[in-house]
Amino acid sequence: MHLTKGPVAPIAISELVAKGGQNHDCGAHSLFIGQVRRDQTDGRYVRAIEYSAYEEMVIGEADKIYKSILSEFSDVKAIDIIHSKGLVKVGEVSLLVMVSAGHRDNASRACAKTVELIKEKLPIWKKEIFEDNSGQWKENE
Amino acid sequence: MHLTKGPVAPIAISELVAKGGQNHDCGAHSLFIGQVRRDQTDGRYVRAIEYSAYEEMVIGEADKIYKSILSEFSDVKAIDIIHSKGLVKVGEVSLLVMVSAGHRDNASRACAKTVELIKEKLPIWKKEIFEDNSGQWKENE
Amino acid sequence: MEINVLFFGVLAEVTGTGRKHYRDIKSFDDLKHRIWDDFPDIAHYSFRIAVNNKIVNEDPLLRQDDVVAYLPPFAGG
Amino acid sequence: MEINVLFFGVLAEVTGTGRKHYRDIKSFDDLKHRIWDDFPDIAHYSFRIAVNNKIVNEDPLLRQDDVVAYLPPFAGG
Repeated sequence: MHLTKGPVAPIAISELVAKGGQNHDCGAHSLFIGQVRRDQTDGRYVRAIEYSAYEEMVIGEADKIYKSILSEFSDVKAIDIIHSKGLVKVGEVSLLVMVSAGHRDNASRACAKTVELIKEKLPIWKKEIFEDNSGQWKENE
Repeated sequence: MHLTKGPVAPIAISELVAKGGQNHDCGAHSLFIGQVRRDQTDGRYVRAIEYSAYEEMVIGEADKIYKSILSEFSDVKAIDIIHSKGLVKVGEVSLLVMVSAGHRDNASRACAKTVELIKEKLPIWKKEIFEDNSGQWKENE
Repeated sequence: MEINVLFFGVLAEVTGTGRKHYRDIKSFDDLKHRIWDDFPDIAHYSFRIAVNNKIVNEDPLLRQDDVVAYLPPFAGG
Repeated sequence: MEINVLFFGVLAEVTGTGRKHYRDIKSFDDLKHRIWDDFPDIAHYSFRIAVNNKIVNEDPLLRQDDVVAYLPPFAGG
């Protein structure tokens, strides 16, 4: 688990995949990439999201997520999570999850589950910043 | 749909994600990356897979997959498929699927479905090449 | 009529050629028998047939210059 | 005892400070009332409490130098 300042760079994704290629037992990587959407609220358009995190607790909770996924999916070989802190603009990436497994079905299901757990368990908060610089705190559904 | 000679380069993944960032209605990209596993058969280890394809038909069938996914998941904004032809070595990527959607659930489910349809519908064949240069044709289960 | 036949995957190997051009074909049944005569080993393999890039489930009506493809079980991904 | 209190998300904004150090705390209940006195607006928000990075569901027994965190609903991803 890594909290990165600002957006996750697209190149980080290639680097993770290249790293994953070194594990020759892996046949599948499933990636989830969350990016900031230009949502609209009352006629105001989002221009960025400001993320904040309880960093120490994020690391501990991410460890629990790793353990839970690895024990549920024995075919999973590796899990990587990169989440932004600070400002991430529309179209930029705020979350990268990569799950590597022997086979595709396990990779896909474990990745989707990891994303759910991230939303549920990680103490991270976001505030939408609109084009007029007003802001609004958001909760996950 | 693109058939690329040899492995899919990790950098192609970053490029796709960077391109996806230009669509500001997208909040989620789900990627599936298939790589060649060092499987073992009767004590022989795979060193590469040789892919061949009926290219003209692949393009037509991929179009049908796109249409089917876009009509099933209205939230999906874009689908990209890159598949290798020719030799792909252990640890290298032979398949890249990226599905971009407004929301994560649609992205993940549509991506998994696209991968299933690729395996079922695209006229592509693979032959495992072992370290002793013997070979074995494989079928998808 | 003239028909182009394509062989893929293991069948390209078994037939020793990826493609073969047939002349004076009267029907799909006629074509099948000509292919069996040329490549008796293909009887040991399972495959589907596509005509002009479309899988056919019954014996098709062939037309001049149709492309008939012998497709072993797919194995993409 | 001395307790460090952290406020996150909207509560960091509402309290105007991300953290506050309290002295002479007798119990969690005592701490809660001190915090309410200092930041009455937090009553309008929902939150959970973590002590030393662990969510607590009941009022915890606090110890010297514990870190108490006020956590609004999570919104990662």
